[in-house]
Amino acid sequence: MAVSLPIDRSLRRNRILFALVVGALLIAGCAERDDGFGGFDGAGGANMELQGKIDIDGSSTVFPITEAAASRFRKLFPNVNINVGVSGTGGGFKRFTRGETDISDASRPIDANEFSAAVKAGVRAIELPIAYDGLTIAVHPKNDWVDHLTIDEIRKIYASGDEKSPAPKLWSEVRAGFPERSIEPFAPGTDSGTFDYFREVTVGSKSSLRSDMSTSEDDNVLVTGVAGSPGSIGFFGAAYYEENKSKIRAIPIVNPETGKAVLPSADTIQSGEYSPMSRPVFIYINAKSVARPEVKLFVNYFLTNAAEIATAVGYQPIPASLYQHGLANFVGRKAGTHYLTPEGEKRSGPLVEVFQEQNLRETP
Amino acid sequence: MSDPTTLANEAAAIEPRPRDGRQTHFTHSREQTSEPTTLAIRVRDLNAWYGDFQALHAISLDIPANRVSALIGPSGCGKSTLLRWFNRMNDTIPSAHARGSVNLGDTDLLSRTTDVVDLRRRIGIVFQRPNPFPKSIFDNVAFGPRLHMKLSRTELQDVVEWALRKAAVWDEVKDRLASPALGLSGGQQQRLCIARAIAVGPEVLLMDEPCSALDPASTLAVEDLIFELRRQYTIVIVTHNMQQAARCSDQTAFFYEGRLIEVGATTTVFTKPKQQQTEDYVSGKFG
Amino acid sequence: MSSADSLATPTWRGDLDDRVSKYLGRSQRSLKLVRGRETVIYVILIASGLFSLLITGAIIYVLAIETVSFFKSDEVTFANFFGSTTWNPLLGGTKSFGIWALICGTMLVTAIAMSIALPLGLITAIYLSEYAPRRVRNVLKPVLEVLAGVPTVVYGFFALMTITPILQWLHGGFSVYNAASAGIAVGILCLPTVCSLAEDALQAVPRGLREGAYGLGATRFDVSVKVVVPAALSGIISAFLLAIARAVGETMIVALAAGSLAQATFDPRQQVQTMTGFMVQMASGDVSNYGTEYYSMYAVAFTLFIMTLALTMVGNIVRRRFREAYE
Amino acid sequence: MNLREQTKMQSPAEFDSDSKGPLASIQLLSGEPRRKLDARFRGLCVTIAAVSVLVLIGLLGSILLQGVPSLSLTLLTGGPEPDPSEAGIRPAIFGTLWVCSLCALFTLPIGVATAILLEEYQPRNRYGRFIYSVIQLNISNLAGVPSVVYGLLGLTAFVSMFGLFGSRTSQGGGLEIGVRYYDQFFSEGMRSILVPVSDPSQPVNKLVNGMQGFDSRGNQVAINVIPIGTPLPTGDELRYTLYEDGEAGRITKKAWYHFSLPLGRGVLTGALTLMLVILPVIIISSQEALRAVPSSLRDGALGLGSTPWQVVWHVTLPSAMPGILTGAILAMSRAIGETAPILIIAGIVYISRAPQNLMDDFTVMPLQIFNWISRPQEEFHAIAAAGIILLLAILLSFNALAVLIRQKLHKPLS
Repeated sequence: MAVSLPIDRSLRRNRILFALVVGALLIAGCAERDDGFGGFDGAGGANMELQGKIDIDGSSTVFPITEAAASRFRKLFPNVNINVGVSGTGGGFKRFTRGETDISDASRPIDANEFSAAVKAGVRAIELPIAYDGLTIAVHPKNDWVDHLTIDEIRKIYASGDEKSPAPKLWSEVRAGFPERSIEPFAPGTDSGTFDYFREVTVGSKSSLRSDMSTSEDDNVLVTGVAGSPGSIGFFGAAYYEENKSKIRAIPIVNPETGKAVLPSADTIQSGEYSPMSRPVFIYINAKSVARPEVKLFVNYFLTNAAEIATAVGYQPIPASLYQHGLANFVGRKAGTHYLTPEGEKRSGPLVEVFQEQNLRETP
Repeated sequence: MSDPTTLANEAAAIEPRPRDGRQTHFTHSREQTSEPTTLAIRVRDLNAWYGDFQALHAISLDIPANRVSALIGPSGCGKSTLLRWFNRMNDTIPSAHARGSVNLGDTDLLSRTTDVVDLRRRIGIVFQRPNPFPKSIFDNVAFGPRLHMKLSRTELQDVVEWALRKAAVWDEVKDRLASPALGLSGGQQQRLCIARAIAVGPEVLLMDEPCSALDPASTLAVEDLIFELRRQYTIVIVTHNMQQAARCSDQTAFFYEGRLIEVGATTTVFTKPKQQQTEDYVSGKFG
Repeated sequence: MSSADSLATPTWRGDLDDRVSKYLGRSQRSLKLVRGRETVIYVILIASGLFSLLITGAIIYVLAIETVSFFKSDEVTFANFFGSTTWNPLLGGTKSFGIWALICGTMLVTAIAMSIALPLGLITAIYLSEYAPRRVRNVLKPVLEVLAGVPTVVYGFFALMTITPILQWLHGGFSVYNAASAGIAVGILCLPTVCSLAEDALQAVPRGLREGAYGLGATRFDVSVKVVVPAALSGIISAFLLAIARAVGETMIVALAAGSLAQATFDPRQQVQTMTGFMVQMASGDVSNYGTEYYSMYAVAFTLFIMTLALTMVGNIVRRRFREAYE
Repeated sequence: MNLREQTKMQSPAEFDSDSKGPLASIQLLSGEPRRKLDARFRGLCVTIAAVSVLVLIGLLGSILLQGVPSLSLTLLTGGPEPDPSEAGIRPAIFGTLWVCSLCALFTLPIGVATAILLEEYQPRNRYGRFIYSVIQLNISNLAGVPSVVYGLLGLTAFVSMFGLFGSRTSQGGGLEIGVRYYDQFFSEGMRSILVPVSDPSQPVNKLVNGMQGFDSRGNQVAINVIPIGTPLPTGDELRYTLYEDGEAGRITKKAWYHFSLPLGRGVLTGALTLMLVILPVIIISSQEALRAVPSSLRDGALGLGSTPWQVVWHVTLPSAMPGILTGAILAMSRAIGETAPILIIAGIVYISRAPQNLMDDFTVMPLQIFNWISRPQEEFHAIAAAGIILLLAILLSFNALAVLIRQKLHKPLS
């Protein structure tokens, strides 16, 4: 199904509208200097007209992007009130599928249960990828023995062992040559998409991760934890690594296909070299809320600036064509997910391949 | 009446006053009213307890109207208990209970259905220690009238002034009615409390050792006041001080260990007691 | 008094008497009205008195209902809950709900806190009550009051930002989240509680006892330690119990500084998770509202509630007995 | 007595051989060791007292050291922005203000009433006495319940109201008071045009040419609808011009007293939850204040024929007021610093605006500080420390106020 004309037009018009907004703000004064009408406030160049409230909740991984977007958007439209909660991807979907929030931050795609809950409650969700997040495996800077890790070694460290091969307590059990220091693993809470994604790429969704590790929904806590002791290792979103480069050290991960050890960076994440440890993050929007001008403008703003915002807070932008595609879906109110087959099976793969028109399983 | 405290005065307060003077005074007063003594409070077979402890045993006593009745006896003899049953102040003590009858006119004072609030308006009480409220002098006296009556501001002022004059404290406080009552001296405070009690127009005035916390000069002033007030009120006074009982009461009842030992005209009880215990007590052999 | 001037004349008496007797003879205010109002007020007062019972009832109801749903789950057994030391509701193939891991963490932090708060608090109380000159009291009392009034989140910050680095500097083995740091902060938090309750108890000892001992030539130390403290012992014990209850229920400090790994360890350098810490983790994670792990929060809360209730109840009963003995 | 036993044990032989009597030969123990012990103990006491002063100095000092550089006007005026240099605590200050004043409004009457019941109204019989002692014990036990448990109670009882009223969405629904609905159109001239909605259940208004609405000033305006593809007008007309596919969204304007069920995570829930936390504190301190009023005052008023309530209202309560107020202020300062229950009911959120009504989302100062502390960036820790300074300043001024009231209003009562 090709992109239909009305959407195209509408899309263009939306962008025109946006250019107008931004233009007005940039050259505040020239464009519609107020005539005492109470429209634009001269001081901040902000539009005081638009009102309303947007409720957002969800993943702590996506939170920095959403927070930055909300913060910037509010500078343009101060009378739009945006509340962003941090309840984890699962917690966010819980509220979203009950219709309590307008937008849900997610560091993984919606799963079958959540999707059917949304369908049941009559919530139509528009799925929009907004950035790449490279999962960073990080250790304490004083840890000088780990130069790279393979997926197998990571699995060894994090998998819940059985009686035959219990989960290692010491680094020396991971690879010969590592010192006899105890391992202190840190991981995001089970509610987070980061956790699910990591589990999937390391031990697979059927197995489980070891239980004797410190978990927190708040990635900041993990960073603080890893930065606190030389024997620790943790994984979390690349953004948190970017912000704390001085305190922790990222470890190159061996790409199973090329055999090369790759550090997470803008290039390696976007090119797919840093595989399999990079993944897209999403926002889901309640289609019912889109009719509200404040939500429409916010999402519009978010998508048109996502690349820049994501970069600013330490994430990698997705290809421009995918932003376009997302915007088209948004403007066309195309609700549904690309990550579930019509049979309800999970679909996975690189973002460019999954996020295709033909893959959309629409909400009835 | 608030003469400067002189040695002479103090001496007078300590020494029993000449019996004759009192006597003539009494006689004079009786002649003035010149009506037969009527009964104010009638106590019959009253037993009272605090928890399991029996404080009063089968008390029967008549309190005459417009007279001063003194209740005397050693500590713990039950005289204060009896007084506090007259206006049901004992209701505030959870363990206190009583059996028997106490009547004020037609009203049964011990009945459950008796309105204690109304009762306490009719039977005022003055306590051992002066207990003015932490308010102004005016507000202290106006407290009762404000609760019970609808009075205009000027009417209220009249009542306050009247009560303060009655309590013989007006001249000392008239210039500072708005100042805190706690600034007054002990004797003034006690007279203020009496004024406060009078201001609601009670029929009976109970006084529980009203002078025991006062210096001799103030005691004298309060005693004079009691004597003055008996024209309008039935007064029941509990006292430790036998001279005080002798000086200002018409009738005296002697209590010992919760029992009423003897009751009679004050002169009789003090000069020709019928019971040995009474004689021992009034002559200072014990107590 | 506006009428004061006109009353200067000698004729006032008759006038005023007449007027006032007229006022006093007037009908009184309606007693019925007063009675009615009195009843209404009494009912309101009783209602607010019963409100506190309602709160307790509501706490028990809420916790019990959810705890029952927790134990109904297939993943949970009583034996596992009360018999295991593996607390692992979120991760792993088999979830394990062994409350002892959390209780152990709680006890470790509490023990560290109490080893600071109890002796220091008691000695400070003895000092304040028996030794301190007025000038010192005037400094020490407000200091303790301020310490007691500092929000717990501030203590958490202090533990994480100041105590932990100092501990790590002293000894390399401390991990960034550790029981000792949280315990020390909780101890500082509880010190004023112990101190003021214990001082109350010491003050309640009659002067006569002290004077008697001094009269026998005892030193201040003899009087305080051999006479006053034994006499106030039950009051002091109740102060200790109440402080322990407070430490057990302390939340923000442990959430910030103790870590999030539930393990049964008695090594204060390790990180531990307390019962309250787990509840904060669950609440800020907003785990889906229907899973067993969500109900486990209520089961933990119920355990915590029972523990603190037992401690405070015993503490309060002892305290009341003690006060009655001297009042 | 102890002394003598010791002596006895030391010299039993001497004791027996003496003929003059048992005491004559006893050598008294030197008082020196006891005096030394006393001196040492005093030294220990002074040291420990000094330590507690040092701890306070250390606590305040370390926070000042970390926080003072970040104290700025931005902290007071800004919201919780992602950029540390713009971050501020204003929404949290207002959140605290709302929650705590509401909390005081609920707690004071109930707390003082309970204290009055327990102190001023004697139980009439054994049954009543039993109930009283249960209430009394219950209150002192409630004071020991961890605040995090009250948070859970608040979560179930207030936020979701046991699920009795469904769930609350941002667009309302169910029982609501103090809310007006509008359909908001956003014109091509970037103006908001509000069309009032009388029945919130009806669908959002469709765009019709000439439809009447209100601009942001409250002036009635007619909406100018133009077909798609038509060039936009210029000048004033642009303000009310929309293309024919323009949409409206339902928004609400809420009065400050806006109320809806279930209560959700709003200000009212926060206040009610904190009420649970500090109610026992206020009851206990009010009881102590009432107990300190000499009973002679009550007797005096009773003796004049006051009803129990008149005694309370005219005599006891005014006399106990300074004590009650002091206790209330200290309880409020506890409420201001309370974090755990608020964390349980509201969670951590980015909230950029002060609460506007009883149901509005909120955050409070200690929660915002907690949020900052749990971030890894040093800058946020510094801001957290600055926030703590602000919070402590507020609390200390509360304490000072309490001390002031205690001193100024505390007159001798008898």
